[in-house]
Amino acid sequence: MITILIISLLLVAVVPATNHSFFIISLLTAALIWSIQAASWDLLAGYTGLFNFGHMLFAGTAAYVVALVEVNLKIPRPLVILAGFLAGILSSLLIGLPSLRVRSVYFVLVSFVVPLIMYRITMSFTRIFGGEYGLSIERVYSRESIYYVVMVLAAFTVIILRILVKSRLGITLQSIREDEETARAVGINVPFYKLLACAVSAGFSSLAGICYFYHMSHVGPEIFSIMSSFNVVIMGLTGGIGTLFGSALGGLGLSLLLEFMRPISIYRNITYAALLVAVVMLFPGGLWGGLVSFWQKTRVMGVEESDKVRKSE
Amino acid sequence: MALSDVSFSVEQGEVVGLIGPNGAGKTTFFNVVTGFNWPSSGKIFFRGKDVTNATPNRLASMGMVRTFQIPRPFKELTVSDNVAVATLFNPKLKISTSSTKEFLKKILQGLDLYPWKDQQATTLGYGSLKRLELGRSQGSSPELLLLDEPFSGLNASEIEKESHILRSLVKEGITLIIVEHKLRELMKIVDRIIVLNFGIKIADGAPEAITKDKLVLEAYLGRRWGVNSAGDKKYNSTI
Amino acid sequence: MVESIVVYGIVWAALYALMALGFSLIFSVAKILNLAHGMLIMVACYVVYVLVANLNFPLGVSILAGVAIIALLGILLYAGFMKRLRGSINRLVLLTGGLAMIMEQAIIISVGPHSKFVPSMVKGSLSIIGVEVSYQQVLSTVIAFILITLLWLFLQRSKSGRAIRAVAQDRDVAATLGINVEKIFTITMAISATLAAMAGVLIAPIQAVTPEIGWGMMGSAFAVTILGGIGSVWGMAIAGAIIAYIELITAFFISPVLKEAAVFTIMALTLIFKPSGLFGKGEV
Amino acid sequence: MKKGAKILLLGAMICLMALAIDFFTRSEAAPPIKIGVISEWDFIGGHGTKRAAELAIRHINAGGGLLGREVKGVFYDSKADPGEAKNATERVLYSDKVDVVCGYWRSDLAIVCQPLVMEAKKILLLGGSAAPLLTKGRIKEDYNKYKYTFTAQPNSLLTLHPIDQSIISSMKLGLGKIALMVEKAAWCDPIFDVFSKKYANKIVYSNRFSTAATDFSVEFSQVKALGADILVVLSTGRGGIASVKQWYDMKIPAVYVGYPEAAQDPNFWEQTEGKCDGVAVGHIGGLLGLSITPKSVPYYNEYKKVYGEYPVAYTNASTYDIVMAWAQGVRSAGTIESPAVVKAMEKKPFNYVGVSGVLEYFNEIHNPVGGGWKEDEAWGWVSFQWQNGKREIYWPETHKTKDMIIPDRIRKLMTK
Repeated sequence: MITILIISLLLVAVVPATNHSFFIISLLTAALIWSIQAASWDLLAGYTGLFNFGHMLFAGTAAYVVALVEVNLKIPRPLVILAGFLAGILSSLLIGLPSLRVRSVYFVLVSFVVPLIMYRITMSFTRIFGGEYGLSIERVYSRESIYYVVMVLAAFTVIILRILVKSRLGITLQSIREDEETARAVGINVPFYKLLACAVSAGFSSLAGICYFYHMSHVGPEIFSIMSSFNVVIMGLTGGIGTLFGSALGGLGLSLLLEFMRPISIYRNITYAALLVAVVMLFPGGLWGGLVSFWQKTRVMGVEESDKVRKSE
Repeated sequence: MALSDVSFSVEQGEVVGLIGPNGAGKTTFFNVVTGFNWPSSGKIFFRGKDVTNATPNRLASMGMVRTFQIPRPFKELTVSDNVAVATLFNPKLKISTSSTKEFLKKILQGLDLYPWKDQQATTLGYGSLKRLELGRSQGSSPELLLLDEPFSGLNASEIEKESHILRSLVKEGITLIIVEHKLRELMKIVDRIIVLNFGIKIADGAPEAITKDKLVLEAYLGRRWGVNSAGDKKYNSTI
Repeated sequence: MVESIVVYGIVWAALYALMALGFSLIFSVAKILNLAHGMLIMVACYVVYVLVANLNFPLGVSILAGVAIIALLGILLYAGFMKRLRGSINRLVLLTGGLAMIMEQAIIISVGPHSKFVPSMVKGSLSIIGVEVSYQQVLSTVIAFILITLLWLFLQRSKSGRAIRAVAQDRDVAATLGINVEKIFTITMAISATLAAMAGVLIAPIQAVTPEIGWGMMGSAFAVTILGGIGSVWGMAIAGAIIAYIELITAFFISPVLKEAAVFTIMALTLIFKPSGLFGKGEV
Repeated sequence: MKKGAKILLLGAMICLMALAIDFFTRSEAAPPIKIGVISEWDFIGGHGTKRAAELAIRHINAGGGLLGREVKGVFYDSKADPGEAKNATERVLYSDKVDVVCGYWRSDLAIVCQPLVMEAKKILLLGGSAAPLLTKGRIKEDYNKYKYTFTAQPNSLLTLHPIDQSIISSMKLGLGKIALMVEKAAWCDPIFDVFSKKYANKIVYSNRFSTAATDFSVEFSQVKALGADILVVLSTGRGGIASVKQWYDMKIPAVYVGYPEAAQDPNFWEQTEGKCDGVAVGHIGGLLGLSITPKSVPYYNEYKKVYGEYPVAYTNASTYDIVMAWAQGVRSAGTIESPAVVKAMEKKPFNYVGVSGVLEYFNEIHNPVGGGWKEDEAWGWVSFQWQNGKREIYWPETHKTKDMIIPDRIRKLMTK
């Protein structure tokens, strides 16, 4: 909690420190948006056990709805944002309902496919969605204001999710992740809670998506592409799955790293891919997860000792 | 394994043992009653309500709870959380944390798991896991508790602990239906035994009566008894 | 009109099935969702291209060489990377995805993004029930079907084929029967890669090859596998046919634009209502 | 709080990283004039933009640089992703402090990044993106904001013209039943509408196909069944080569014209193994190895010498020309101050001799005009037809090398 505040303060400090360099500001804005995506993804993957490979579906839907309204109708912006937000939550059904029927690798497949359908639709119906041009508007908010909003949203997201997973909801979701049968045996309404988790995750994700739209003043089919959803997973997993902080930091760190690697030009993408492979191979729980599991291991060892003692009695 | 003809009723506060050779349909019976499988025909009544097609979570909230033969704890969760999950969905508890905490504490102490309440379930020994399984079922303060082989895989001392706990449950007025192979231990707690074979109820009565019942003896005990006593000898020798 | 739908349906059915077979094989046996499969197809095309165009090998030799190289690459990827992560599905997906990106970038850096081609093995065309088809398409189709049959025979009759099926059914039981599971996985990967390479050299003459084509090919393999369900060779072939005909019929009756959307929708529906696929034996 | 401390550490690291990026990449606008070149390296178009910009910069420096200063290129990959492009653009603008931004082949990226460059009041040299919105739309609406945008590539509405020429010429050959197959892409929509209206009574078949399509068997057999003899295809996607091969294999008795972008490739003849004989497509004339201007052939050959292959995508010419044109503008303005350069480039006559043609002036929406092309025509663009292995220009008259013909193969099919 405190630490988030401190991080936020540091992030605030960045702005004057770089005397309002637009480059740094929008870079961090994008990075923070990604970190929100990663964190909200973690609620599904890390806590509910739904390893969602189509996470940007939520953000994309929200962004497109907001864009469509902005372009076509003249209604007060809060309503626009609300519309996008609700649309995003609604879209969570596209992932949630399948998750009730299919598990493990089959769920992975579904979550892959759904955004691709949206991609095709946005590409094909050019009159409505602008096809490959996407939908764009003139900038409505200054870079700084968006940056601060996103920063608050990011802190808010991590804190709220943190509270949620510590609450009864958190335990419930984790017990579903661990063993659905037993979860039902102790009286958990599994379908309801799965859908709820999807909706919550989608909620934060779509808020981030809406911010992304105003940050870019544009949304295009790319948001539904395999790569963008894949990126969220990469960030979440690199940071550390099942540890909201970790995934969020993963999102932040990787986006910055990617920008940092720009000078190596043509070798940038391949290096990024190689890094991904390395992390997946070497750190099952991600970098942050690595730290956490290290602490737990130390704790568990002590525990096993006492366990032995107890048995011998 | 199909159930063809099994019909009996259990009174409040009764302790019923359900026995039968492997594949007699005991587990199937459990699954059907607790709503994990739904019966093709026949009806299930609980407290006068027809619950034939109710989902497990609804039954649990009504007070009909089961355990699994092999303990299935939520591995990543702590011991107390494992029970807490159940209490969360226990309609009889209002979500005033203090009372819930008390309730939790009572259960864990009853199982003497309290000292390890903050450990991950995975770090417990098998005996403790069995008790945790019981504890989780108590978490939803059940009225009817269906226990799937509570004694299996336990050594004599652990069995003692377990049956002691069961007795205390009985004192609380909870109705028990127990599937068990270890007849010796079973006899000590049940006041009635039902024998299944090939999905058919072949006997139903007081323990002593059952042990004398011809049908049962040839269908089941005849073979089983020896093995079991041999097993006991083995246990004795180990202690 | 209808004739052409029928004829071209067969052609694409064969090619789709071939694209999917390797993918589904490794998926069903080792539970590896190999996102790099399409890239293997793509790399095969580029290897053949380089051998033919830059080193002026004869076509036949280059194709054999290409297939061999890809098979080796497959084994390498398995032994080097996938082996270590087997069992954790999600991380495998990420891993293979990363490997796919690496392959794509490697080709872009070394050869460039321009579209390359594999010369067709036979020239000219013939008319089947009034539909003009090039010999290349006929040849590709025939070879594809031969390969499918061979694979089926291999899995049904041969010793290692039976072993592969056993492992696919239940790894542990297979192991207790004295089957060297590791060896089987490696063999399977080699076969899978070989099929990918063959798909590449058979499709390349019909289409152009660009580095990003791998993703598209993977998509097709994806669709067919999901529809057909894992663990059935002929299921694959039939699913390939279904996909092909869905595309053609959508193109004819509704609109060519919605081809992909139609296929994706079918995929999603299959996954939701019959996750194990139409002919799948694996349960969810 | 141990954990907290660690998190704190990480947070601090991230901020440091951000600062470090800023620090490492920040540099005062020093003697060399900097051009930020942002394009999609993994795609033929963006790849061409990058190479052409490299060559242009090389030539400028070979000619003693600009205003006695060396010109330096800063090359970034946009990964064909708007977000990436935005980051790259703001990086060149605010930390590399470039004097001019160049690039963007994909229109969505240009649409996102144009306003950023305009806000910074820097010149934007569009490498290949031809979305009308960028010029016809934005410059017209808000001239003062967007006047810094220049391009040597006519907007996609104007590229309709060379395509239309291919239809007109085939009609001159006595053909008259049009089958119109247009890729489902935003840039095609207006063209599709125009053609559907203009040739309403001539079109016997028309549809839109997806950019990912690789099989056209159904469409073509419909074309054949309906007896169309002019097959007009607009395709920038993977479909190009596949469609031409299928058109040949299925013995479609119609001339293949329009805009199958793949057919611009100098290796297209080999790629299709001669099946593309008779295919007509629009392209920038300067990249055909024909002498459109004195610069065309030397550029064509030098490109081969430097990169080992002949230029493929039109961006190879449009990017080179716009950068060189900008250089000429800077020279005549005597400064790199954007407003002055804009004035200099808007001066009529501007008379820049480029690879694609002579650019007499930029019109009010900064589309290039001149060298025999009228205002409503696609400057620098020609229509050529593949005739036994060679690319023969049949339009415009001024650069004509051969007439458009119906290849004997197709003639036979038609008479059959």
